[in-house]
Amino acid sequence: MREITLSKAVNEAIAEEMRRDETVFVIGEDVAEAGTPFKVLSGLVEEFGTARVIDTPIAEPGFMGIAVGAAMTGSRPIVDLMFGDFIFLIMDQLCNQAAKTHYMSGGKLNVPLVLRTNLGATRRSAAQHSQSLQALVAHIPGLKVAMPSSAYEAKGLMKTAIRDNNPVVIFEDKLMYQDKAPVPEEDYLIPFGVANVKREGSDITLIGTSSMVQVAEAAAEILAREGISAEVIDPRTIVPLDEAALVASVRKTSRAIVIDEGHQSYGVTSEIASRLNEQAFYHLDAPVLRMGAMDVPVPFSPALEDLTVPTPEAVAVQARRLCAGEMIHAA
Amino acid sequence: MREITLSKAVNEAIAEEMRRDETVFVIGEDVAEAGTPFKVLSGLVEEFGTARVIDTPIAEPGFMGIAVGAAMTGSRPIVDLMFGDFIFLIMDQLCNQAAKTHYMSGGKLNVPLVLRTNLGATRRSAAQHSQSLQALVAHIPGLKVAMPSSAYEAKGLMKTAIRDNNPVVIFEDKLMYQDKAPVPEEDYLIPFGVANVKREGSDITLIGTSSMVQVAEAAAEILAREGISAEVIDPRTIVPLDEAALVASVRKTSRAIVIDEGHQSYGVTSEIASRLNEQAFYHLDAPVLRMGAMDVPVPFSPALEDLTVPTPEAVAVQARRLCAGEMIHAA
Amino acid sequence: MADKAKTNTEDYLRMFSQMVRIRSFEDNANQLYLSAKMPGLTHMYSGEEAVAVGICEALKTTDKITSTHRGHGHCVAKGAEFKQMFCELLGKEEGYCRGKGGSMHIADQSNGNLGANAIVGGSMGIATGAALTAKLQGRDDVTVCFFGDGATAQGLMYEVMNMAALWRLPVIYACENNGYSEYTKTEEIAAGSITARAEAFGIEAFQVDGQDVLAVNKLATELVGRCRGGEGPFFVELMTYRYHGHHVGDINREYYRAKEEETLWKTERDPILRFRGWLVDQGIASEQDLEALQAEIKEDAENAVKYALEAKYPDTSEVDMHVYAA
Amino acid sequence: MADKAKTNTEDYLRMFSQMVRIRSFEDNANQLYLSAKMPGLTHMYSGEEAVAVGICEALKTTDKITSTHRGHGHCVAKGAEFKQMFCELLGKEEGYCRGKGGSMHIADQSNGNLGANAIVGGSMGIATGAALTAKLQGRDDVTVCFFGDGATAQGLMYEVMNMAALWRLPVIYACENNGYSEYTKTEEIAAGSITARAEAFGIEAFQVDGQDVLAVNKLATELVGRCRGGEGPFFVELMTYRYHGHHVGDINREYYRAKEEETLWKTERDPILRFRGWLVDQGIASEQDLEALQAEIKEDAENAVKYALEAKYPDTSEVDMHVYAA
Ligand SMILES: Cc1ncc(C[n+]2csc(CCOP(=O)(O)OP(=O)(O)O)c2C)c(N)n1
Ligand SMILES: Cc1ncc(C[n+]2csc(CCOP(=O)(O)OP(=O)(O)O)c2C)c(N)n1
Ligand SMILES: [Mg+2]
Ligand SMILES: [Mg+2]
Repeated sequence: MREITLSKAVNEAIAEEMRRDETVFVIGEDVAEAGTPFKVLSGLVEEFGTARVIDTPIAEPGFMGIAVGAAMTGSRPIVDLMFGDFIFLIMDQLCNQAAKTHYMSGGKLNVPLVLRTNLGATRRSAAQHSQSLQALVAHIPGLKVAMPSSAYEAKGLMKTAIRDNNPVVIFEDKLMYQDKAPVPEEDYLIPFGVANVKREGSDITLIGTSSMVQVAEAAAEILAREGISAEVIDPRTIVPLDEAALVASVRKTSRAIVIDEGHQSYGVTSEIASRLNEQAFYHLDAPVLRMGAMDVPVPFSPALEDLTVPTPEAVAVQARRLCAGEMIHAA
Repeated sequence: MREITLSKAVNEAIAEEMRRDETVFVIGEDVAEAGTPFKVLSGLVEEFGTARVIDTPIAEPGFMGIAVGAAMTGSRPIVDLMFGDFIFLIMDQLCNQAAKTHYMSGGKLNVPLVLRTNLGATRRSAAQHSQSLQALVAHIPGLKVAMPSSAYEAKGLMKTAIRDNNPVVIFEDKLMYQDKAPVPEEDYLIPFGVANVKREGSDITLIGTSSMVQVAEAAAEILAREGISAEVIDPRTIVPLDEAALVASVRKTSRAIVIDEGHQSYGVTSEIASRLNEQAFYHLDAPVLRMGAMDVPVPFSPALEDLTVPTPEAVAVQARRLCAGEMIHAA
Repeated sequence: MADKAKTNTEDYLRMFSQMVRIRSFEDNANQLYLSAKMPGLTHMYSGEEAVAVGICEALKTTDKITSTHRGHGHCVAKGAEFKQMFCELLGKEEGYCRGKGGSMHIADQSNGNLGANAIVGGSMGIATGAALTAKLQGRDDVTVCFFGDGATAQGLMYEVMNMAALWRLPVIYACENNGYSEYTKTEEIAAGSITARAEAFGIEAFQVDGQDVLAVNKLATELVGRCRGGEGPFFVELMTYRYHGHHVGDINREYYRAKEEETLWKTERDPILRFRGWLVDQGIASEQDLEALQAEIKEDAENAVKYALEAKYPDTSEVDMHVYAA
Repeated sequence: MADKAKTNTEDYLRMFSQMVRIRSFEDNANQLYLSAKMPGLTHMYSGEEAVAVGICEALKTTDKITSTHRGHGHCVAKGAEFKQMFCELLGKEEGYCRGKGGSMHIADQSNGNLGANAIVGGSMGIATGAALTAKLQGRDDVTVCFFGDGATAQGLMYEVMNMAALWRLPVIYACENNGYSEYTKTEEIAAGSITARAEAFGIEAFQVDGQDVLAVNKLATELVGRCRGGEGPFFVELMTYRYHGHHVGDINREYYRAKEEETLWKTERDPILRFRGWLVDQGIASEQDLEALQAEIKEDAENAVKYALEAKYPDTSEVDMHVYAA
């Protein structure tokens, strides 16, 4: 199969859906001629024109609100939010308006929109351009949350998101835009709420989201060399969450580590670990461990920034402890 | 000891600190003559004048930003946010600015401000005026989060918050404003990060925050009649979290339920349950259970709204199952 | 009164009866609150009827509006029925939103009402987005965004006005300036000039007497027409007054506004009384006709209230339905 | 050039040398990027020096400024040292923020710089709040809020201007209109008139040639004085130009702006060349003096770079330090 970059995969997904459905449009800052600062949308304006690839002023709450209204009236906007950190600016429109409209209207109004944004530190972009804020969005009922871990997922999840009748937030890892993966030429969708077993194993389950799937896979490689067999699972969407698949794996392996690039406390790893602890309790040989980003604003200095994010080595260290039967936090 | 309402307790705390420190001021909508819609601040403007009890236009991001700048330059603002649901509007100023400034400046700039707001459903106020959004704020490093469960805590935590050199968010339960509790006349502070054992017990630990402390206590009463001894703990602040006290209790009782009025998924209960599972794993007889609000926007209809929030009866049901040794979610 | 825009008897009488319907609706809603039969609080539109009616009578069913916490007037004026509205206010299954929205979220998509909003200023983006859809899809729909003077303090308004102006969207920003936001006078929260703010973005702005339904309707008809012709957006400041407190529970309000002021507006500037006088003066209808019409509407409202009080609540199984659309 | 505000040789030469210091700083920062010695990206202030210097020379050390992603110029102009600045850009412990902030968050509280901000428009509230502290505490500090033309699209600006106007706060909103926000021309993102937007809130607004340091300084001196006298707030739109791309990595930019345009600004309107010419014409300094001054500054900058390159990174133990203040 041909290999394309994650950036190209997103671009293709959007272009295909725009061809298929003329109510789909893109809105955001520098999305047209510039094709976004990450160049993910290059070429779209040439094909679809400025009426459907709409450059906005730097007014995130404003264009998010406009997208909500457009979605309520028969459009399918794809909102481009340049950095995931700017989610803080649009929370009201996203969480009080988009997320609740269908419910508040008793099912009469729909808000079919996609918010595409990104996550990920270690780009030396400091505290306001490096956050991974998926936990905040996942907490709000009415929103779906997708976290593609490769070009393949990026395309399939984006197409599903565009066709979904709800607000969907997609977090792309900005460090992965140039990473290539095999992506079919033909049309395909990845259903929401279906986890993907990236690697089978029997001793421990490593659950990673987005950028952390690679980390989990690299950790599994390290562990394999030591005779530890790690199963790696990518939930692909955290809302809905494929609880059944995750629980089944952990019931099999009896041990798990959940890895996500958001801050650890009150984060994504807490929810997944809680569900595993609840539902696989009697099968667990050790507590489910969580590895999120450190609970610090992301520091600029490379000497500090790299310490804040889980690495394959750090995951392997914890996995080894669990597999060795070491008592974690025993009193 | 005299008993006063939670509303009065907050009012006293602010008045006392404003007398003690003239850099403290209050800013928000209808805080002056109107004393807020909940009348919590009545009387302050008469004592301190409109220069220190400042009515603003309906511009939450704006006055939150102004408070951040004032705090950076020698003031100690208390920001009044009329409903907790409006936190979505000020997330950028709170989370990108206030929370990160001290860290980003390498410790040189401080942002000593208090954001007081509220939480709680069942007031028939519907989806945009009933949310309990503490999980969102707790996820962001740099913020402290206090959740008073009675007039006593409301006063002591507020005074500590005002003297703290960091941004502190206080969630008051809007249904509790008229509830009375004994509150000392003399000056007292409640330190952050120190949980309060509201009731000792040996069979199960019920951890409740804010409004859910009452629910946990009522559940404990029900259970006591059945011979089940429940320990009830109020963490009082969720950041910092008194992990040691919670873990110690659960190691003693071997069972726990965590109760919070925010949505359950990706919520406060997930974090607390995860920490307990990690740190008391070898002492647990059953998985730590979580009881948050349902993962639905808060419905208006009384027939639906009341279903969304944990009740003493519902907590008792789960506690009974745990104590009876029933297998929870066993495959 | 201003020159007429609506030009035949039927139109005049519909405008009159729509205003009376709003007043009757609110009187009953207030009564429901006072007799503790309504869950929660609600914000009365009484006094401002000429605004909603004058504007909505210039719109087609397919045109859209967005509304506010003080939204019953907009909802009625855009064509909603009493029964479904009272059911919604009482949290009943037959309500426009199956009881899930309540007063502050009442929406009626069948008549183009995209919903009330409990976030002040929260619908400004939505209205602008509805106008964007119309423009992109080549429909001639116009969207009217209703909001209060207090909402002009929200930054969102300036963000979306900028885009509406740049993209020439068919949206009319209708600022209902009733002199107060909650317990605060407008002049204490709004610096400079509200219309000048819109003009600074290159948007034509107007101020109009919001108690004169004909003046409002005439201006609205003109602007809606210009919007359909691609000349939008526009901004209108409608000078009006709310008769009740900020919400039904705001009873003692002398500390922020004088009784005399309320009396003045109610007696000298009431939009229904003024229009009624004009209709009689012009020989369009007789006092008796109008009395009868008013009595009929009153009865309709009372019947709807009775119906709603007896209607059933949504089944508990509804609680987690409609979180996600299929 | 405009009439002078600063009136003696020492002042003129300081303004000149501050502009040259900014240019030198940026040339070195750009070099650090091109030679892959700097972590991340950075936004060059070159071309806009007269804005920061003209304004900051009207301020005292105790006055405050807030700055932007394009903030090195403001930082230098408000009194910062090269060494700590380069250390910050390289993430070193001796940086103004111990390496934790970097270019986009550089702050220098010792000189009243409350910090750059990576959220466009993100510091508008902060600046206004600093002015509120001054007013409440009876200090005569003035705060200047620097921001770009692109930031005028953020609603926050209108929210805080409203409050600043209502409360007469000593704050000056300084809009650096360099014709672009990222890859988009200002006219494509700003409807109407930027100064009229401030005026609509009752704020006196001015437009000034941002390439003329004397004009900027004269206006700033007047407005700062009036602010101290209780007449604030004010709004100033400074017409200027950025020489480099949006950030150091934005090299091929013909698709959004023409080479000729860049050349025109660099050759005909360069603030340093213009001021230099004026200084010589007026006999305030000779060509040689100015050459020598420039050479000296260049050397300073290069030495600071060398120092910063060799300086140490913060210890790993710093990573969770300063999350909370004691
Ligand atoms: C964002 C937000 N802030 C505050 C409130 C509380 N609130 C509800 S209505 C209101 C006053 C609104 O005034 P205005 O816009 O003039 O409308 P009016 O009530 O006069 O019709 C306020 C402050 C809210 N609902 N939303
Ligand atoms: C809220 C927000 N939106 C978008 C960005 C991305 N961004 C960084 S600088 C910039 C352009 C800013 O333009 P302007 O305000 O004119 O400043 P200039 O770069 O021209 O100095 C943009 C869009 C951001 N940092 N913050
Ligand atoms: Mg009003
Ligand atoms: Mg610019």
